[in-house]
Amino acid sequence: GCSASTSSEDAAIEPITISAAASLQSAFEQISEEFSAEHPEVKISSISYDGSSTLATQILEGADVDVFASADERNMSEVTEAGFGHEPAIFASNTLVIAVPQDNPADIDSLDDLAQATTVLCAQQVPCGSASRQLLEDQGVQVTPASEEQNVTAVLQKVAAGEADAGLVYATDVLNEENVASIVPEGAEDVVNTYPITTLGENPGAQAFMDFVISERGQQILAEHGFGTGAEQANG
Amino acid sequence: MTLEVALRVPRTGFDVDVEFQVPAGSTLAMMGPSGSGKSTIVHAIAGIQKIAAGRIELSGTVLADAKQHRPPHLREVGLLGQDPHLFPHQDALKNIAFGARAGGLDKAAAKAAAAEWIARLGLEEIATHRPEALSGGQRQRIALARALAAAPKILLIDEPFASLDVEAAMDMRALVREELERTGTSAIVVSHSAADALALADDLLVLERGRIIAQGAVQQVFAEPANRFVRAVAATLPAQHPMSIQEEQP
Amino acid sequence: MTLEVALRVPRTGFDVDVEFQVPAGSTLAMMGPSGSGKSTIVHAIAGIQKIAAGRIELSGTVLADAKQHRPPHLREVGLLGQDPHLFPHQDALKNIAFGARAGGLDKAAAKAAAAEWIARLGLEEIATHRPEALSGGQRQRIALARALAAAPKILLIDEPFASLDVEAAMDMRALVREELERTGTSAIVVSHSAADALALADDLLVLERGRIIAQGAVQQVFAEPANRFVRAVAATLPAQHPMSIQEEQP
Amino acid sequence: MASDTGVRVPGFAIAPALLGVGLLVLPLLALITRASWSTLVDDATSPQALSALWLSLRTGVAATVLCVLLGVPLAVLMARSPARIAQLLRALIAVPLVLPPMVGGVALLFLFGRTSPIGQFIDSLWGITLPFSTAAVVIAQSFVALPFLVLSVEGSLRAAGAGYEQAAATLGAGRWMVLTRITLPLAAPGLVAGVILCFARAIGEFGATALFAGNAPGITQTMPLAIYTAFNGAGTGRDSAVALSLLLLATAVVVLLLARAWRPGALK
Amino acid sequence: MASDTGVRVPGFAIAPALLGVGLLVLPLLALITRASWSTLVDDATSPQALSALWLSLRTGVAATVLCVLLGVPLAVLMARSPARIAQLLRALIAVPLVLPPMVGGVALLFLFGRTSPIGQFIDSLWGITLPFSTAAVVIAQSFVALPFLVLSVEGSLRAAGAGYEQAAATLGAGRWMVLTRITLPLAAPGLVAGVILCFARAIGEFGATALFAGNAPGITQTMPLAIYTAFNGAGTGRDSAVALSLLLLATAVVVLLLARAWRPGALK
Ligand SMILES: Nc1ncnc2c1ncn2[C@@H]1O[C@H](COP(=O)(O)OP(=O)(O)OP(=O)(O)O)[C@@H](O)[C@H]1O
Ligand SMILES: Nc1ncnc2c1ncn2[C@@H]1O[C@H](COP(=O)(O)OP(=O)(O)OP(=O)(O)O)[C@@H](O)[C@H]1O
Ligand code: MOO
Ligand SMILES: [Mg+2]
Ligand SMILES: [Mg+2]
Repeated sequence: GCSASTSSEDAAIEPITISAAASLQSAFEQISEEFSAEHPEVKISSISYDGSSTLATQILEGADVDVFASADERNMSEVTEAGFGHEPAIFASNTLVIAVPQDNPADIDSLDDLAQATTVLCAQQVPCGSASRQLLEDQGVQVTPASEEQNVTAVLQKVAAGEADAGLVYATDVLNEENVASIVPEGAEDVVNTYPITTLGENPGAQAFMDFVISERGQQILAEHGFGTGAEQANG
Repeated sequence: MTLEVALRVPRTGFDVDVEFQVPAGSTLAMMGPSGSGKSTIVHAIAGIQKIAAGRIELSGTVLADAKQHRPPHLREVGLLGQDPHLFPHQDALKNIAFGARAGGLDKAAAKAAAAEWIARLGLEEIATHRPEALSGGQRQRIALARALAAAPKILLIDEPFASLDVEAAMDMRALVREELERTGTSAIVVSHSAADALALADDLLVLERGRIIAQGAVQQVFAEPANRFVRAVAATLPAQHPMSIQEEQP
Repeated sequence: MTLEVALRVPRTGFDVDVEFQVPAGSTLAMMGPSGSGKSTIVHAIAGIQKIAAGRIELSGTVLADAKQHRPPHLREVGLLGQDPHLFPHQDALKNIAFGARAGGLDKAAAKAAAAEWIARLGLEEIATHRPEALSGGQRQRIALARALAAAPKILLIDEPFASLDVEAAMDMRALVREELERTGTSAIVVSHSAADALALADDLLVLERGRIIAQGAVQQVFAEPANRFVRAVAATLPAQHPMSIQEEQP
Repeated sequence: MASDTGVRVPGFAIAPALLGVGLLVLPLLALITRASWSTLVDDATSPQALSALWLSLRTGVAATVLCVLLGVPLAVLMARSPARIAQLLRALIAVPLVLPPMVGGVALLFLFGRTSPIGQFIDSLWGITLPFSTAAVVIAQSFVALPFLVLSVEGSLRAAGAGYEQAAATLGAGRWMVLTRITLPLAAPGLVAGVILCFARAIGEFGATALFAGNAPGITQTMPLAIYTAFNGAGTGRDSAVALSLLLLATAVVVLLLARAWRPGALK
Repeated sequence: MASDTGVRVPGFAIAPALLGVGLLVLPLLALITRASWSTLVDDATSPQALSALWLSLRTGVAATVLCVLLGVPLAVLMARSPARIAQLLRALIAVPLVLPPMVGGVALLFLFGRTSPIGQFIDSLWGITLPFSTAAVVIAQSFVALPFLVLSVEGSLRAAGAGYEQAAATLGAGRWMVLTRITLPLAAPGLVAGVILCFARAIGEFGATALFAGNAPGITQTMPLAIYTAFNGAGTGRDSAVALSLLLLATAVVVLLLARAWRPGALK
């Protein structure tokens, strides 16, 4: 039951464009595929994946976007506060893991080990960075990162290349990474990053897409890609 | 097309400061020690040297004075500079064709004219050489043809035969003379050679440190040398004088 | 320092193919119509033109043959080319100083030598002019001083007086002669002027389309002209002959 | 002077020159050795890769043409300006180079976005918005590539000097004839260098395009954006990013070698 | 020829030239008008901003020096090579330009990373690892900036031609003297252009640095990295990104104008 809002199925619906945070890429590829199968009347003209901050700036400067899925609430609220978009809904969540090179040369198995090793973190300003600080603080671990990377991808790359002994990234990021092993640290479940989604404008196709993402099937796909489901967060 | 020149151009140590005329259809030879200001004067007339004072007029049109400076390509004055500046990216033929086109011919006519000039110079062999693969004298002759092909109203040639051997210089003098007469073009010939002056010019003007120190009909200036320099030049005239007449039937 | 030359260089239409010697301390004049191969020969000796066959030897050291090509700066041969190629980013003084340094002087000595040369040329006024602000004749004299300042074992000068007036040419001939004698340097002088040959050279070599058509003591070659060209050149000699003796007391 | 015995390169120049080549080429070799050969061909010939490549080529050429049209006149102007003005212009033109491209993209958005006067003007005139269109890609690429063209053409024009232009003018040649037949052919080496730099920079452009034009496949997703997108995807995405990079490299080499054909046959 | 009446620029060149300047300058003006003036000074003078600026200047200068040391010999080599080889070298050298810098950074990691043979060799020799060090920043900047230097110097060397070098050699000047006293001064305009391009590209470099050197404040966080970091943070981060960008721009303009002082007083 996910087509509740697609009321005007006969009328030709404008194709929709979607801006989604880069970390959603693999999940959204599958979601859009199934969505298109289910809603042949809604054509997805493009999905742009980029940093949430970039996408927000583009929307503020006039990008013609129908659906915005952000990786954090700050960028989302910036868009909604500027008068674009409707009430957002939380649709997914993500928690942190310790990423280490496959052979784990520094023998990392808990957050405490990060203090001694060459560790890279996301910069404080980006979502994964602030989450990482939060987690380390919660667990009382002091880490001086060798580098404060711009985004999760950069952290992961440093670990995969063996330059760093460990890094904190999102659980979803390590899923298909063959050169990297992951360790779920203690307290990770308490530091949750939530993903809000909203529609902009009045394109009915956009609402249909958003509905599909929040639907059971949508949540199932997100879970397959390592995300925590968003519904409980939204409710909780 | 009478050219009236009065100009002042400051140079290191002295000013070039002269006043003279070139009557329509006549040729003026200009001599003087190295550094006396000859090139400066022809550059100013051609428009690639500004003048600080004076006025250059061609048949009533002001080409330059202290305030105005008509750009070179609007002056109907052609210059073959002391450095011929053959275009390094064009072969001999194309260099001449450039002159012809700049003088107003269309592409095909310019090409034909260039081929004709090459034939008149007898330089068919090196027609497709770029300047870097030409001998010094060949370069000078191509540049002369390029200047003539542009068909200016006034032709200024600065040491046009300096790199030529005696025979080639004679041929070129004859060629220039023929062209000037055929087209009724006025000219100024800068040269260190008394033979050039005798062969080509009606009048002679002698400079020293920017000033005119002798002026008049060529024969007369040589006959009554105004100073040591003119005497030295006159002394170089070949024994079997006057050359000017011999040269017309080479 | 005897220079032995045998070389072949293919050119459009003909080969330059000559064999001659310049005995130690002597000067050879080279004449010939424009395009006959004079510059080609001096370029080959200086090392900026490869030879297809033959051998160039300086006192037993092979400078070039069909296989080897000793680079110019290791030849002890100095060249003043037909295009003097004064360095455009250096003023007159610095150009000469460059020659002196390249010839082996240290910085201070080169500077002093350059100043001395400027004084000998009487060109103090324009010592700090860059080439673009020099007259044609001034350029040629600076380039000559630069070549002399480099103190080569063999000096090659290609039309070194072509842009000079009669008096300046006389002065420069005297200067070159004095320097060659003082230093015992051998030289080759390429020139279209019979006066140059008489004033400077022991022997004269006349070229036509790459071949030597006359060779011998200067006076003798002129006295028995081998062809029309040599006769024409000889005819340009001034009336009050022989100039060569007059010129030594300018 | 005879030219078949060019002064040879000093021997001591060879070691640093080789080091320089090494610095540029070895990382690429490292990239190639790390490529995942099994999936390389598939990745490089996927419809999305080919559409991105085709878009890159089209926009790269368009941007280069635009840069030549705007940049060559600018370079001529600078080369013939008094030293002081040229100096200022040079600094002004180099400035966009300094800007991280992403900031350049933001600046372009500010300038042409729907909230800006220019954006609104264009909208009212033709009813289009520039950002997020293929035109925006071309503008972003031109913005980052233009300085390279201008500065290297200007350098070359200065080296060629004004003597030949004056000679042409005294023959009666007008300004257009002088420009096209003398000035530009003489500056050909710098023009070639400038066009190469410009084209290469344009098709490598990422940051400004990402912000100003977005990342829509087929419309604004050029190769660098496709590479970035692949790279951000976890796991095998990185392999396909390398594959796409190699495809872009190979294409660039081919284009640059083909460019030989039009190389103006000017000065050696 | 007299030089005080240079052939003037054709009038029709002025419109496109101005358009070109506009394309480069207007976005910057748009950026300035959007700056948040209230926080600008604070943002631009924060200790972190100043430390990033200082690092950028130091690494930018170091990279430029390295590029000159490696690139000038390479340009000389290319300019004096036969056309065919030069052509190939030119394409080879332009290739890194095409690569999105991010991929360049990955390639550098592959080449110099501590798991690579070279990385291990360096480690065993001096016990250092390049990534996360300031040296890595300089290498990344050199990698992206070197092609600009090489290609524009080469263009200018070709335009200057070999006649003056031959004249110097026939006076007895050795190769070093010819290179330093004749060749390079004659190529000065291209050298100036090349150094400007190189320095500007180096201090604007982001992608390769981010991947190869990381983002450690004071060690590898150059201005562009600081700008990105600020930009990636939402909200006021964007304002401070703009503030930092303006700081970088202003600094670049000052450096480029100061560069006048050392400009070799060569050909006009
Ligand atoms: N651009 C310039 N700026 C300043 N002085 C110059 C410039 N060009 C030439 N001069 C000087 O002006 C004087 C006159 O030079 P000009 O070239 O007119 O002499 P010239 O009579 O043609 O000599 P030559 O017979 O040697 O060619 C010379 O002393 C020269 O050094
Ligand atoms: N690089 C070259 N390649 C091919 N041919 C050339 C080259 N340079 C000169 N030539 C040709 O070789 C011939 C001899 O030229 P060279 O310069 O030796 O003549 P020259 O005797 O010095 O003449 P001039 O008195 O005019 O200077 C000329 O026909 C010229 O066109
Ligand atoms: O999807 Mo992001 O760029 O890690 O916020
Ligand atoms: Mg003169
Ligand atoms: Mg010659």
